Amino acid sequence: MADQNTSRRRFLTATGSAAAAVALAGCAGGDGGDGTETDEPMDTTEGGMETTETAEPTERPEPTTREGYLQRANRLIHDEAPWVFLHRQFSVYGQSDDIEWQPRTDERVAAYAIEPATDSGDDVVMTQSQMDSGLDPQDHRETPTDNIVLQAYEGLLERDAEGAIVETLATDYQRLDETTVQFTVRDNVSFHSGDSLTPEDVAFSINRIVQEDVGIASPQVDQLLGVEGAEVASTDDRTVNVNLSGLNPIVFASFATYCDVMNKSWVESNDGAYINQNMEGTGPFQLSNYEQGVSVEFQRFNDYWDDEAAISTFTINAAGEASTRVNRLVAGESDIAVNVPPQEVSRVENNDGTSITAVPSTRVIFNAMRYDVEPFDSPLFRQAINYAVDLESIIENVLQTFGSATGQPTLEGFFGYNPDLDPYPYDPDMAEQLVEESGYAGAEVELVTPIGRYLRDVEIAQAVAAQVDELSNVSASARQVEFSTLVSQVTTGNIEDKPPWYLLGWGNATFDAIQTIQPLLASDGSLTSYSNDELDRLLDEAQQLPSETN
Amino acid sequence: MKIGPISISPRTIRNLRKEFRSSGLARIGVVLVVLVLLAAVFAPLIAPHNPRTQTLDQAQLPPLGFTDTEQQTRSEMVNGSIETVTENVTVNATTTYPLGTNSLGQDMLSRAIYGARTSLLVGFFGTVLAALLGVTVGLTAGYYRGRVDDLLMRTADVSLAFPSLVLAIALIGLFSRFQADVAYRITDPLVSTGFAGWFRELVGLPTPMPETVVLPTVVILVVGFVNWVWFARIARGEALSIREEEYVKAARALGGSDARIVFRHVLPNAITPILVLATIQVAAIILLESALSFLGFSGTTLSWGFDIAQGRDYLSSSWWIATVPGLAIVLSVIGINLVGDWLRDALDPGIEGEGGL
Amino acid sequence: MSDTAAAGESRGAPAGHPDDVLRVRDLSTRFFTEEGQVNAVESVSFTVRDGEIFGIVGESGSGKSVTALSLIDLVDSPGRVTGGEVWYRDADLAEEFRDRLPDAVDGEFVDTRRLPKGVRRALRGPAFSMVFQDPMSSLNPSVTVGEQIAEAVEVQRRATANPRRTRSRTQGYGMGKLIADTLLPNRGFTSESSMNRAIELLEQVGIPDPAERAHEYPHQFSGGMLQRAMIAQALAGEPDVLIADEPTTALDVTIQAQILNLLRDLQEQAGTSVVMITHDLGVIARMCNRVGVMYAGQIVERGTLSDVFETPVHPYTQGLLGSIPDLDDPAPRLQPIEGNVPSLLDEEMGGRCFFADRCPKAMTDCLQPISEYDADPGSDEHTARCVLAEREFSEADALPPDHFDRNEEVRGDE
Amino acid sequence: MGYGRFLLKRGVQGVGVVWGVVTVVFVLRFITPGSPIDTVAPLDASQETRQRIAEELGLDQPLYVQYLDYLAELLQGNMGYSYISSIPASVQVFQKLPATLELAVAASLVAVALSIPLGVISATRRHEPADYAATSFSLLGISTPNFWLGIMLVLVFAVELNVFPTSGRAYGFGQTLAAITGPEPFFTVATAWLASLFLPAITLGTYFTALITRLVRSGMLDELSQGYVRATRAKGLPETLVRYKHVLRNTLVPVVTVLGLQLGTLIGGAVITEAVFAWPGLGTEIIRAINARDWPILQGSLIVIGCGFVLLNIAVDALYAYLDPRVVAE
Repeated sequence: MADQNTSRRRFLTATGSAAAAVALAGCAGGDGGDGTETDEPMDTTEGGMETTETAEPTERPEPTTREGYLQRANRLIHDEAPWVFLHRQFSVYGQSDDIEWQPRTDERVAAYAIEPATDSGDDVVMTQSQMDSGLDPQDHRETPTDNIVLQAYEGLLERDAEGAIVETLATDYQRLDETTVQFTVRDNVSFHSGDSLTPEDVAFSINRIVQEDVGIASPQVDQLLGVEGAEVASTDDRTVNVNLSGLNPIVFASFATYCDVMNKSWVESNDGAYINQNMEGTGPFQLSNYEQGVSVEFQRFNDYWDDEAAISTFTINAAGEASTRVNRLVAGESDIAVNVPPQEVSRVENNDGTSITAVPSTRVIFNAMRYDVEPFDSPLFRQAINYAVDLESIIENVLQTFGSATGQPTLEGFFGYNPDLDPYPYDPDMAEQLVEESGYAGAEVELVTPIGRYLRDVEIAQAVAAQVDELSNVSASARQVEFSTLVSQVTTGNIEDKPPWYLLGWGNATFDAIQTIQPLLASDGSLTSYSNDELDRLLDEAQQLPSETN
Repeated sequence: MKIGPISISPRTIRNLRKEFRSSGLARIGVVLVVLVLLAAVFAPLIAPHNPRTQTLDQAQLPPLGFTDTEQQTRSEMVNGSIETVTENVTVNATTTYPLGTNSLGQDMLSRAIYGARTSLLVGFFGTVLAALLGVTVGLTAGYYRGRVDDLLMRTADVSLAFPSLVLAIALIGLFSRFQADVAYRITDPLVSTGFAGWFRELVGLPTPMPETVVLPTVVILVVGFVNWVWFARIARGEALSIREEEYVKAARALGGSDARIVFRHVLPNAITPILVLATIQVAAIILLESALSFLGFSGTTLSWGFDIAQGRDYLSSSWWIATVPGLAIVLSVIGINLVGDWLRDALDPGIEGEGGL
Repeated sequence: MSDTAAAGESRGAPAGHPDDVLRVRDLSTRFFTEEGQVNAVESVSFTVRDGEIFGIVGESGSGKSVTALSLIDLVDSPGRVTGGEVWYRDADLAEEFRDRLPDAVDGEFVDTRRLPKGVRRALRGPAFSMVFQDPMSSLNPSVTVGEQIAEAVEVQRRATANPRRTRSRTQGYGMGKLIADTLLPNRGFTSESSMNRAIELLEQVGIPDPAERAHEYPHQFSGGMLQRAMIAQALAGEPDVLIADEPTTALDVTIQAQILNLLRDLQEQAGTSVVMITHDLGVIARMCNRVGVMYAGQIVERGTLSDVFETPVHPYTQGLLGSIPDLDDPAPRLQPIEGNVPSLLDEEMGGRCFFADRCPKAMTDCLQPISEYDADPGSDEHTARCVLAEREFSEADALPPDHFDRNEEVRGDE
Repeated sequence: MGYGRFLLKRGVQGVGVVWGVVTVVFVLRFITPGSPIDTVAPLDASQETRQRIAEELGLDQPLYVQYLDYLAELLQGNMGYSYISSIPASVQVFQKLPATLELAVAASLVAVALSIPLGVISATRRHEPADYAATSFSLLGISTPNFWLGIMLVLVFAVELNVFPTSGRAYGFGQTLAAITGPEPFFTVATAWLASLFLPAITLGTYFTALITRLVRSGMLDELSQGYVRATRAKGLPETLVRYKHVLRNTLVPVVTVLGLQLGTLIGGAVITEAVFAWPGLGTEIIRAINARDWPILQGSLIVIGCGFVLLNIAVDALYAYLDPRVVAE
C-alpha cells in the first residue's frame, strides 16, 4: 500500500504545479525523440568510460524539460548500473509469400494490415506462441491475447506501425484542463451485432476498466492510472470527458495502448464466461469460431467504418515451441509464424515461399542486480559485471544478430532516450580491476533466469554467467526457474523476496521512458530492484512537467 | 553375505551367478551400468572439456563423421532489416569435440558424461527416498493390517490417481520455495583436491573443471515422494505374508516389540523383491527426471533432459544436440533395466510390471 | 510336408499280436538343456492291444511320463522326440496316407511319427487322449468345467463331421474365426449340443447335478470330482487309446479306489485301450493285463502281469517287487532300492546297463549296451533288458562294488 | 461377496479417492509459492489492483472457507472459473478432454494391437529370431523417454520425410464423424485427422506396447508351463484356441492388473506427448494451468483424471473378475 500512496502523492504534486500542461493538449504523434537532441551539453566523455565517478550528474546543469529529466535519469542509471544492460529484443516473424505484411514495433499483429499477395493469400493463418487468456478485451494484458482481441475490438486511439498515435474510434482528442481530457467519438460506427457505437458505450468501456463497481477487476487499470472515470459530455457532439486525478503526462499514450471499446448493452446482458468466449466489437474482423486454447477464427466484417479488410478470414492458433511454429509455416499450414528464433531463420529463408521479417520490439532484456545485497550493493561491482559481459558476442552468436545492445533502460526512439550513452564495452581487465576496487574479489554470484519466456533467455543467462565466471576474481553460474516462480518473487512488493541477480525482460508499449524506469528502478516502483534518491528526484521532476508530445 | 540387516544366502548368489553366466543380456546390462557409473564418478577426469565452458565461435559443430560443406543462406539483422548472405560453409567436425557442440559451443560428450551424474544422483537418491517412504508405509500397513492398512492404502490409491509426472510438476512448484535454502551444491572431491587438475594436465586435457556438483535436491525429493507407492505395495504384500510365518508368530509370542520384529524378521525377508523393484525404479526415475528437465522443471542445466529440450530448438539444423543426450538416456536405462531383469530372473521375487514413469 | 523324425530304412510296422492297436518301437526322447542332453526316453518298445490296460511302472524320474507325452506328441521344448516309431492302427487313416506317405503306412497301421505335424495333432482326442496326474492344475482355472469338456466333444464332432478329417481339423480354426467368435455374441467354439454331451459325460463319470456343476469352475470342485471331470474330458473324444498318467497319485487314498474303479468300468464299457502309468505297483496289479517296467528311460522288462510279477528277470524288477509277498495284497508303494536313479544326462550314461551301478548282480557284461532279450521261452511277450535273461549270474564276472565310485571320481563333480 | 456389492464398494472407494485428490490439490495450493494473482495481474500492477483481483477470485477468504466452498460447489457440478479466462473450469476441461481421450485411446489401441501378438509370438517362439526381435524392441521401448522418441519421430517423419504433420491436431474425431455427412470431403478430413494422430499415438503407445509385450511374454511363458496347457492340447484343441482362448486369457489377468496401475503413467505420458506435439488436450492444459497457477483448471483437470482413474479401475476390476472367476469368489 505504501507504493500506492506514493504514486498518488506524485500525481497530486504534479497537479499543483503543472498548469502549463493544458496548452499542449491535442498534439498528436508518438515521436518521443528523434534521437539527436540532447539537453546535456556538458557531456563530453564517452558513454560508459567513466569508472569511479558516480556523482557525474551533479556536474551537469539541471534539465529544463521532461525529456531532459528522463535523459538525465537514463544517464544516472547507466553510470550506477543497477542492471547488466543487455539488449533490445527483436520481433522476428516468418511469413508466407502469399501475403504482404509489415511487422510493428509493439509486437502486435493486425490482420487489417495484411494484404493477399497471391490467390491463396485470402485466408490467413497465424501461429503465435500461446493462445488467449479469454476474449474479454479488458481482462488481460499480454501480447498473445492483444493479438486476438485487437482484430475485433478497437480503442479510441491506436498506434501506427512506427508507434505514433492515430485516431480510430475517436476523431479528436484534447486536454480540457489538467484533470479532464475529452474525446470525440466517431460517427457511423457499428458493432458486429449491428448496434451503433454511442458515446455511452465509450464512457462505459472506460469506467468498466477503472471503476470496479461498473465492471471487472481489470489488469489494465494500472495503465490508466489516474483516470477516475468517464462521462458523456454531449450526445449530440458525441463527446466523452475523462476525469483524471491529476496531471498525467502520458494519458493519450495510455489510451492508444489499452482501453478497447465494448458494446454496453451486450456486456450488461451477458456474464463473464460468455464475454470471454464471444466478441462484440467494432473492429475489421468478427469472430466466426472460437476453440478455447486451440484456435480463434475471424472473418471479415463487412460493415467496418473504414475500408474493408483485404483478407477474408484470419485464423490464429498457437504452438509454444518455436520449431513447431516454423514447421507449420514451412509446411504451408500457417502464413505467419511469430517469434522465429535465430537458429530457424535460415530454414525459413531457404524455404521456397517463406521469408523472414523483423523489427526491433519494445522489449528490453536485462539482468537486475539488487542494490541492497552484497556484492551488488557496490556500483563498482555492478559496473564490473557490465564490463565483463561480451554483449557483441552474445548478440552475434546467441541471438545471431537479432538484437541490439543497450546501455540504458530506455530504448532508442522512446521518449526520454539518451543518445549519448553507448553500451558498456567488453573489457574483462577493467572488470577485474573494478571488482578489486569494489572489495568483493572472490564473490560468488548466481544469475536466475526464467525458462523460455524471452528469446533464448536461458542461453543468454548461461552466456552471461559464463563470461562473468571467466573473471579471475568472480565465480558465477546460472540457475533457471519457471517464469511464474520468478514472477512470484519479483512482484511481492518487497525487494527482499527477489533473487539477488535475475534476468528479466520488459516491454513498454507506451514508448515513454517513465513506464520502464518508474516500475523497475524507482524506490517505490512495484518491481524495483534499486533505490537512488537522485533518480527518484529526477523522475519526480519529470512527472511534474508535461510531455512535449501531449 | 551380510549387509546390515540384509543377508544374502549362498543360494541367491549361486542363482545370480548362474543367471549371469547364461544370459548375455545380463552381461550387457552390467557393462552398460558400470560404464555409466564410471562416467558419472570420474567425470572430472575423463570429460574432454568443462561441460559449462562456452565457445561461442565453435557452436553447433557436428559429431565426428558428419563434416559437411554446404551452401548456406545466412540471414543477418543489419539496422533493423534482414540481409541475406549466401555462402559456402564448411561445418567441420573435429576430434576436439567428438560428439559435436551445442548452440553455446559446449562439448556434447562432456555434457553427456556430466549428465550421467545428475541422472544417477537423482535416480539413486530418489529411489532410496521412495524406498524408505514406501517400505515404511507398506510394512506398517501390512504388519498392522485393519484400519491402518485401509488408511494407508487408500492414501496410496489417491497417490496413484495422480499421474506421477503431473504430481511431480506440481510438487516441484511447492518445493522450489525452499530451493534456495537447501544446500544443493556439493563440492566435487576429485576437483577440490586438485587430483582432477593434476590428472588432466598429465593427459593433456583442458582445465579447470567445475568445482561443485549440483544435487537437484528438489527433484530428488519430488521423485522420491511420487514413486513411494510402488514400494509400499510390494512391502505391504510381503509383510502380509511374512507376518503369518511361524517364526514371526513365535517372535511375537515371545514379546518382541513390533519395531524389532518388523526390522529383524519382516524386512530382511522382504528385501529381495524390494531390491529388484528398486533397480527397476532407478530406471523409471531417470526417465522421470529427464521428462521433468525436458519440461524445464529441474534444478540444473547439466541434465540430459534439459539438453534434449535445448536441442529440440535446433532439430532442423543440428540434430545431434537432441540426439546425443537422448542416446545417453536410452543406453543407461537399457543397462539398468537389463540388470533389473537379471536380478528378477535370478531371484524371482514375483513382481512384474510394477513401477513406471 | 512331412517332418518325420524317423529317418533311415523303412521297416514297416513291427510284428505283433493281431489285436494290437498301438505298436511302439525304439521310441527315444531327449531334452536339450543347458546342463546337457538328457535321454529321458531311450529306445522304448511296447505294444498295446484292443481293450486292454497296459501298465507302465517305474520310479519317478524313470521317464514314464515323458513316454506317455511322446506317444501323443506333447513333449515341450527343450524336449524332442528324436527317434522311433509309433504305429497306430486306423484303417481310414492308413488309406488316406497310403499313397502320399508310403513309408508311414503298413497295412492298417500308420506310423504317427511320420505323419505331418497337423495330422498328429488331430489324432489327439479321437485317437489318443490323456488323463493327467493333478486334476487341479490340468484344468484351466478360468474356464468352466463343462466348457472344457465340451471343447473336447467339439473336437471329436468336428473331426467326424467332415470326411476330409485331417484337413478340417488342422486348418479348421484360425485367428479370424477366433476373433469373430469372441466378438460376436452367441458364437463360440463349443455348441449347445456339445455342452449337453459334456453334461452327459459328467453324469457318466458319476458327478451329481451335472447340469449345474458343468457351469462351475475347477476351483469349485473337490479333487476327486475334478479327476472324474478330467476322465470325462479324456473320454469325450471317444479315444482308441487312453493314457492315464498317475491318475490317482494326487488324490486321497479313499478316492483313489473310486477313480480306479471308474476308469476300469468306463474302459470295459467302451472297449478303450488304456496305457496306465504309475509308480504304484498296487494299481498295476489291480488294473493291468500287461505291464512294462521302466528304469532310466528304458523299459527294462515287460510282459503279462503274471510274467513280470511272478517271474521277474531283471534285478530292478525283482528289487521293486522284493517286498511284495502276494499279488492279492500288494504294498501300495515301491520299496526303496539302494542308490539313486541316474541323472539321465547323456554324457553320464555311457553305453552300459543303466542299472548296473545299483545292481547287486552287476557283471562285466553289463558294461555294454543291453538289448531286449526274450526272458521266458514259454511266453513270447516276456522280455527283459538284462543279460540275466540269457545267462546266469557268475561271481567271477561280477564287478567290484566300488567300480562306479571310482568312475564317479574320475568324472569329477561338476 | 456378490458382484453388485463388490462394484458398490469400489464405487464408494472411488468417491473417497476423488475427495482425496481434491484435498491434496487444495493442500498443494496452500503451500505452493506463486499466487495466481501474479499471472492474472500484469507485472507492474499495483498492490491495490492485486487486492481487487484477489477479492474477485475469492482468494482473500481463509483457505478452509475456500475449501468448503469448493466442495459445496463441486457437489453441484461446478468446478469454479478459470482465473485466466473466466470460463467455467468444467467447460474448459471437458473441451480439452476429447483430444486427450482420443490420444490415449489411439495409443492404447496401438499398444494392445501390437503387444499381444508380439508377446504371444515371442513366448511361443522362444529363442527364435522373432523372440529376439520382440524382446529387443520391448527393451528399447521401455527404456526410451517418450518425449525424445516423439522428437526423433518428428525429425525423421515430419521434418526430413515430410509424411506426417509436425504437430497439432487436425479436425479430431468429432469433426471427422461430422464430415461423413458434412460438406467437407470425408476422405480428406479423415486422412488429415489420422495423419495428425499417428505420430503422437505411436509416441505415447510405444512404452505401453513394450511394457505389455514384456508382460504378455513372461506371463505367457509362465502360463505355458502350467499343466492345463498340456491337458488342453491332449484333448486335441486347435493350437489357436489353446494359445488365445486358454493361455492368453489367463496371461491377461496379471497384465490387466498392471495396466490398471499404470493408468497414471498413461496420463503422465499423454501430458508430455501433448507437450511435444502441441496437442491441444488436457495435458497441455495442465502444464499451462500449473505455470499460470490457474488452480480451478488444474483442480478440474485432476478431478477429471482422478474420476477416470477410478472408473477405469472399476472397469479393470470387472474385467479381472471376468478373466479370473476366482476373484469374485474370494
